[in-house]
Amino acid sequence: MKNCFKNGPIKPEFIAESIAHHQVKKNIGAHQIFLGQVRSDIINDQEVVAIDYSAHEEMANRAFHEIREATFKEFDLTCMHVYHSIGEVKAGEICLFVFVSSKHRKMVQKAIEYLVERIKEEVPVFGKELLEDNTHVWKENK
Amino acid sequence: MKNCFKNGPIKPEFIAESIAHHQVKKNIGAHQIFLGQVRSDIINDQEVVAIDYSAHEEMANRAFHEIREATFKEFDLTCMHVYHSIGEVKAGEICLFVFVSSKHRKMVQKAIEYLVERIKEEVPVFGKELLEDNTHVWKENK
Amino acid sequence: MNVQVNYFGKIAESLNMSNEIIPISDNLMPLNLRNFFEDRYPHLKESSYKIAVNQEFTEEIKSNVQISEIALLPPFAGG
Amino acid sequence: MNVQVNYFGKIAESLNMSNEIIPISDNLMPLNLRNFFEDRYPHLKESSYKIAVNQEFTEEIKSNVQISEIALLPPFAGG
Repeated sequence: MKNCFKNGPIKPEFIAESIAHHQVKKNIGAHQIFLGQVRSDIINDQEVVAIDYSAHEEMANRAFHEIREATFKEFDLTCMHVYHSIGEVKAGEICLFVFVSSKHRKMVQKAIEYLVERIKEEVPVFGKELLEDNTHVWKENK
Repeated sequence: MKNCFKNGPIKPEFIAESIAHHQVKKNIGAHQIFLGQVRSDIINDQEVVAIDYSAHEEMANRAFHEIREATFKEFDLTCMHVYHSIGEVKAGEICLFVFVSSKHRKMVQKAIEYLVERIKEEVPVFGKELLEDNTHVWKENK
Repeated sequence: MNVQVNYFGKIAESLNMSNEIIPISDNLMPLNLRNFFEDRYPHLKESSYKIAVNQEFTEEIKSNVQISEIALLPPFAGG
Repeated sequence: MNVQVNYFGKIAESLNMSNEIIPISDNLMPLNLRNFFEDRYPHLKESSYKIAVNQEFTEEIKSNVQISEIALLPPFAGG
């Protein structure tokens, strides 16, 4: 099973490398990338300074795998990559990187919506929002 | 009027810098990026090796500007960036970079579809597909 | 049998542990797991969580099942 | 008046030039531009293109309009 977790934030340079790797695939016409970034929401009058991510990593990687397989079946894609942070990610940093490629644009747009929706719903990742006064709250996807 | 054209291909490093610039904007929760990549289609039994882009640049920049304004009005976005190549872009290289950011993911997904659709339809950019036998054909968006 | 139970996120925090071994006797089967854990830790009644046995979501275990792990998973927050 | 006309892409290629100055006399107004260009260059009848006057799409010019540019734009291929 592929490990979709990266320790800490996902760096812009890593995203650039991922894009560059696809320039040899000359049947690709369209890429779509979704990035989740940690927001400094105000909770109980305190600013979120970071999210500390944890996960049932084995189950999460299985879920990522199943979602990827289902997406490949549903949409005509050339490539698909998913990375999620584990550990601390500061406000403004990137915690989710979803990347799909296809011959045509319509495919990638539908695929990324489907993928991101299922990731948020089905992957056992937990987020502890660290506040500026050193308290915390647990994040919940709606 | 902002100039949305870049000479030659759009480099992955440029995309990374663009992403990095948004890490100070801590009210952003979601980015969506669309990349158009030159495909080596087979035309008249010949492979496309590059597209040579030209444009009515002033009209095109005006169109980009109008599309950007309309998108900001329609969707609740924090940031929006559009870059298109002018000149030669080889198969596998990137010719269009569309980048939108918002608090929440639903907004960026709808916005990018709207933006890319309008760009393909309304911006006077012309593409000469250069074939491996040194002939060419003119590309047309459908 | 002795079962490895793993707790995550807010649930682990509220229990002040991330895992434990719980003996579950065969004559309890079929066992409603939510009732079982909420009897053991009544404050879990106030919590929202999913239960997975051997990495599959379920609320119940039947007899004669080999259990390598039970996991209590609070609401997901990925992305 | 003398009008700057710009040709692009496939249209420029077929005409073998990317621009020219065309005198358009006032007594032609209102002028259907598509007919005007296809009379001048009959092979344009086979081509698909849009016409822009002063960067606005139109098929016609009326009298008393100051024209800084007419552009013939073949099908778009952006992205």
